[in-house]
Amino acid sequence: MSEFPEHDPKDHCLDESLKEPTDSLIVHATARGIAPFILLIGLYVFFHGHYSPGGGFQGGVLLAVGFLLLRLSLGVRLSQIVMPHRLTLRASAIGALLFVAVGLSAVIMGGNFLDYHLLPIPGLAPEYLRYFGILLVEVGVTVTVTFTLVAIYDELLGC
Amino acid sequence: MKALRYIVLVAFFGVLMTAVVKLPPRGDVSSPVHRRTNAAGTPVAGTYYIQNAYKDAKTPNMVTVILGDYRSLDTLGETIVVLIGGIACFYILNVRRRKP
Amino acid sequence: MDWMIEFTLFLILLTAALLTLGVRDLLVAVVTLNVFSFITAAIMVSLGAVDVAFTEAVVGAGAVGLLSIVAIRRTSRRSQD
Amino acid sequence: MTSDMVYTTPIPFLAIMVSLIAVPLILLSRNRPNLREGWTLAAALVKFALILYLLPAALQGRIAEFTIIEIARGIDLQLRVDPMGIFFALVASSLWILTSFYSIGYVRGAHEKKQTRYFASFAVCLSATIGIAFSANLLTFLIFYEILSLATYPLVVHKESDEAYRSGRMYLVYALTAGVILIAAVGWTYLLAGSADFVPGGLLAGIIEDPGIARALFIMFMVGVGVKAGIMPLHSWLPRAMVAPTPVSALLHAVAVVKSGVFGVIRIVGFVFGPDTMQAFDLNLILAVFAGATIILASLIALRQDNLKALLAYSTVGHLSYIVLGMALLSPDGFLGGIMHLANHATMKITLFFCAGAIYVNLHKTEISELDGIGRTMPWTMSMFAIGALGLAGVPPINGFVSKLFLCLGALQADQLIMLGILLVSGLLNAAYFFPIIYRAFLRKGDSNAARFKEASLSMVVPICIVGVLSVLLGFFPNLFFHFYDLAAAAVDGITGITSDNVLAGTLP
Amino acid sequence: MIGAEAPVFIPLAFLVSAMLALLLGVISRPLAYVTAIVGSAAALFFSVRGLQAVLADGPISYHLAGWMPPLGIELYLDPLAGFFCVLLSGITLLVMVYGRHSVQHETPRKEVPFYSLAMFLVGGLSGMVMTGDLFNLYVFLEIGALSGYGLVAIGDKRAPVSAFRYLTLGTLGAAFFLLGVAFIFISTGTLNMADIARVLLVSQPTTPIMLGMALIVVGVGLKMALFPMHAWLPDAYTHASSTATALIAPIGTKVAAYILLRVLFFMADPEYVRHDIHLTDVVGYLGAVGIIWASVMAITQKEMKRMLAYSSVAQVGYIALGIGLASPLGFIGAVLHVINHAFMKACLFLVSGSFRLRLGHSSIPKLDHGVGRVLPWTSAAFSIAAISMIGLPPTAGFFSKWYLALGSIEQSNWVFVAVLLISSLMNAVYFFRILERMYLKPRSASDDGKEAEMPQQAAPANNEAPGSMLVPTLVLAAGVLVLGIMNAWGISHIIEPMIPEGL
Amino acid sequence: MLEFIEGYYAYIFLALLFTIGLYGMMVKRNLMKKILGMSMVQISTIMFWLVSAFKEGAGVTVLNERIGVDNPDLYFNPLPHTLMLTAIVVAVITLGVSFALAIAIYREYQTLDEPSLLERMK
Repeated sequence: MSEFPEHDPKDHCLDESLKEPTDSLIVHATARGIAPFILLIGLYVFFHGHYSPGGGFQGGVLLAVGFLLLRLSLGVRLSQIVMPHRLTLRASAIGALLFVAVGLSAVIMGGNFLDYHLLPIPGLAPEYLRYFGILLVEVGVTVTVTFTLVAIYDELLGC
Repeated sequence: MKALRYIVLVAFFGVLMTAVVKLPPRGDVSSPVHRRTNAAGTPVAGTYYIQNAYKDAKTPNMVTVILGDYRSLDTLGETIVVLIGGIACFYILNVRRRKP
Repeated sequence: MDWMIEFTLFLILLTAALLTLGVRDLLVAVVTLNVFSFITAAIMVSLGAVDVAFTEAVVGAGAVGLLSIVAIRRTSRRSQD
Repeated sequence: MTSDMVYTTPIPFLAIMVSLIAVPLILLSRNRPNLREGWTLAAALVKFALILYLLPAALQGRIAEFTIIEIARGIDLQLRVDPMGIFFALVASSLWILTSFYSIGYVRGAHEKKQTRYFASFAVCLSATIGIAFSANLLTFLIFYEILSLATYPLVVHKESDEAYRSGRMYLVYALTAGVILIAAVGWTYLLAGSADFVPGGLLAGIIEDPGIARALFIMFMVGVGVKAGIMPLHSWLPRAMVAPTPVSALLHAVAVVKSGVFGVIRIVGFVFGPDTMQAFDLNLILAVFAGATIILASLIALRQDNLKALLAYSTVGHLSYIVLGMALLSPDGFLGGIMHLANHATMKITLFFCAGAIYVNLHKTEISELDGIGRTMPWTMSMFAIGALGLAGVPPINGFVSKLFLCLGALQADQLIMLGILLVSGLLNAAYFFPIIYRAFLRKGDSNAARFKEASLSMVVPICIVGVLSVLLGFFPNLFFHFYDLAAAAVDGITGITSDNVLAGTLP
Repeated sequence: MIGAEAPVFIPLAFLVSAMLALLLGVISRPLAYVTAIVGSAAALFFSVRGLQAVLADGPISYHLAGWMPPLGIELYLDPLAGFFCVLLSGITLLVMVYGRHSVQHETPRKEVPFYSLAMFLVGGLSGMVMTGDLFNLYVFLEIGALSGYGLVAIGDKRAPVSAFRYLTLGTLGAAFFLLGVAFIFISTGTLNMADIARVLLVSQPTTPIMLGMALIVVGVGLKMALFPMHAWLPDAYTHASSTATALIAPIGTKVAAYILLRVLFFMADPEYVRHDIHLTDVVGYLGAVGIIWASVMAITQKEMKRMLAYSSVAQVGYIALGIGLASPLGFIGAVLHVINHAFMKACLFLVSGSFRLRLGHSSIPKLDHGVGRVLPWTSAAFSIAAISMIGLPPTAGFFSKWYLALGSIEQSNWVFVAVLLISSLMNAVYFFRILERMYLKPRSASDDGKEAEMPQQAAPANNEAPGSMLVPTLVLAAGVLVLGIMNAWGISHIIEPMIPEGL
Repeated sequence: MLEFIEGYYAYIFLALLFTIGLYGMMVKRNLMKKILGMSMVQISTIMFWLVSAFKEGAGVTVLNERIGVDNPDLYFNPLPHTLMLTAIVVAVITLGVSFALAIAIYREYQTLDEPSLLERMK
């Protein structure tokens, strides 16, 4: 990673080297090998946020880093199959909308915005409604963070 | 001009120092932030969260409860900030490539 | 004497900060910033803010590292000061 | 003032709005000159009728009021038709009719461009002037005063020559500077008195105790209104503004703008400070010194002018200060004379400007030295010019004599012999700068080419004759048609608290 | 019902429409425009309902997630905030309607992210107006700021550079703000503004609190471009696209000014701010210096947008001056000027956008009287707004200056009076320069057309801006007049009840 | 003296770090350096909050069954932690946007150094 050639400034789009799968066997192997684990850790961090440090944002960043490692190793073109960059921003908007929707459903049930104990899930005590409310909200956060970070990476890379 | 900048920096540091040494020292348990009620008699949020987070949401990690429930509007804002960052990058950088 | 470890970490932190601003090679600067982030995370752990430390570690090493390297790759490595 | 003397009626508001409503109509009919000027005339006539309708009640001592809206906290945008206000409104609106007729002749004769803009601005100016006349408080006054400043600007730069731009800019600089100083003065007054209403006898009477504050405030006010009133160090925009078309000069210098300034002086001396406060802090001396100096200096400068309109401008500067001097005397007759001169000077000076315009349109002459023998070419015009000139010099029986007489009596009443001297000397100076013109026009022989009879168009000559004759008639019968004398006397009553009977017994000729 | 929920629905209407614009923009680009308009209209509706409710029943305190204020976040809607939201959403609606042609013309192919960012910007600002929690304020501040950086970055060639400067200074401002909040939080133990006010009343002011207030003032001052901290503003406004400028200029800095008012007079005790730490004096004199300096700069500018940008700095100075007076009249003047200036500047920037669309430039030396002919209505709107900027009655601008002048005279602060008067004249210099060109300067030697004699031959064709651009401009111009005439109503119903007790 | 150092060194170092970041923003002329300085300013502010949350002898903010919640002094104050999570996110995103701007500038002017940038902008 450390040796970047000074590239031609007129080349506005991405470097060809990142478009195709990487030549370096080490990068290829480590990145492709580690990426699934990072994704898994990301999911763990997200779901375990209620009991230990972690939560939506951290999980989201880890997931994004996992996808970005795939981008690095597979090259931009191939990794589109895993995560097409046309979708990223829209998916993150959907994540934020999910957050708002959770909040608004409480309003519809007659409470204040984001008041989880009024969520329309039957058969749960208010404390557990809050528990799941937080979880739902964190899903939204995770989706947004994951996809946005990938989107920012894509944009910075210029493809 | 350059000298002026350094003067500003040093002066700023000096001003910060005068106030910083009047703060409650690091780790002071009796700092206003850690009390149960503040000077005006209203409950201090941090202490309330410690004592009631589990009761209110059955979640042991207090930070998660605060993030997701007590101060969820901040988290919504945070999410939106993230989204805005993505859109802004898209807006700034996504131009049609000029043909050489 | 926990605080003495933290004190030392702070000293390293400041050194890293000055180094980051001082070097002329931006790639080195960015990598130093990652080091800076890690020390920050360590201090945060020492201050008991594990959640924040975790976030800072993930963000500083993962997100910011990747983004800044890409940014430098798209621009220039060299800096005049 | 008892409450049964006050009644509410929207007529003053309508009188203001008439010409404003005419503005869009004028703009819309820009391609049909006859219709456009029809609107102007209709608005002028309706406005005059509305004001005339208010006259009988005002003569009975009843005061019409109309509150439009609360324009700022504690201050209403309020109109009040007191004798002083209706006096000025009558002068302005009656002369607007004549100016409109004359303008039509003038702009068509001189092929002025942008006639639509010209008539529209004119209408706005008149609205603002009537607004100034009917203002019930300082803020209302200020608002209309600023509108007047703005609306006059397009008229000043009408010629669109470089000189016109320079004059326009100078006018704006003077007017806006004065405007902002006036804002500060009004604000200060409001804070001191807790109100901004014009009160006969003085809003600030008994409120100010510190002479420093009184003087500072008074000077701010005088700078504010003094620019339009042409008091001497602030007058220099006025001769420069002569590049405007002549009817504009007539309106500016005889009716709307300068008289608004003088009217402001009257309002401030009589209704804001009041004679007692003026006396107590020697404010009248400040005013008298400047006014006296202006009268003499302006006359002296006028003596050296060759351009007819410049001469008239300096003459205007001098005569405005007559009115200001009348205020500064603080004696009942002084007030009376000053207020009367407001109307009298208007008729005379508008005559002179109309004549100058007629000469320009007809013969394209602007310099006095070119006027040899013109009396034979344009007999009607020049006769009227002579009447106006003699009136300004104070020759009886023209109305200028009446007001000057009252001013002199006022000076005697106030024991200001220096002022009396100034008035007399300036009368002589007036004669000195007008006589050469009359001499050239009637007694010298011009070049044969111009000697043929060639009077200006009818729509110009008729208004000239009307104002000229009016000047003479008002000299004989100050109360003719509009009861100017009664109104002025009633206004003086309000200011000084002396009933008109006392004044009448002592001084009526 | 809707009135009581208004505090949260107003920002949500903007934010949700921003997200929806992003999603619906996929289907077709014009849909993003429609979404933005619907979102602003909804926000306007909620604002009006909220204002009605507030005027009828008193302030609404909306507890997010149902937690009581010191524990949870509070959105606080009082008459002033309600009116501000109406203003905000109204201007946004107008600018959005206006944006259709201008955005297509100036930032082609980027409509979707543009409308999305614009909605986010206003959502953040409306949240700032209502929030009662200092940290939440920071979050909304960053929402507004980040979308602002994005919006400013696209325009002409230099736009990214100016946006970069805006970003660094804006982020620095936010950091100062956050540090100041930290000082106050550590000293008082609470983040709720009303709660802080209560604590500050009973406790002795300490150095950290003083520094905290000062840092907040510096941070907010950077956002509102208070005099020595305005470096980002002229470039940012000049190089951004017209619609973006028209959206940011009227409300961006104004909301920051509003926050300054809130923090200085509602969160802290005015007496304390004025006498113990002289913060208001500093703000006031900075404002006074800024007015004069920025007016001088504005006079020297040749590009209309840049001139308007400098004039914005000067107008922010007026607001700061009103804050510096720290008296009821100063408060009225400052708030009124915030409102008035929003209308005037929006109108002026919209006009400059129309010029760019129809004339292809907005450079002052190139204007001639053809402009008054080609764009008669736009020029008329410009004239009204310009006259208001100068401060001539009966336009809105006069009345804010009137109250500011009253306040200055009341305190015998003749420096401020002189600054107000002189700056009015300077405003006149730079606006009359344009007016004169627009209406009077002949197009060329041949075209001195005698209008009445030969109508429409020499005169250039009337090529007025499209209706979607013209109508908002005219509405704003009319608003300037209405605000001027109706100001007493607004003051007695909205501003006066809000004057904090200590003033 | 040692007590004073123990109580205040964190604040003092952070004030110093803030100033260093400010130095980077004000004095350094490379845009990327300015961004790095900006990042330091943000981090120092965030740490400032965290120091205020520290309590001597307390534990992490996850409920510990053995400790219970009767004595709040046994947990760090979770409020600043939460707030700073948000602040960190904001800082990262700001960083991302500033990188994007830097790239846009570089694309237009082929430099990130302020002196040559100003020269090329003329």
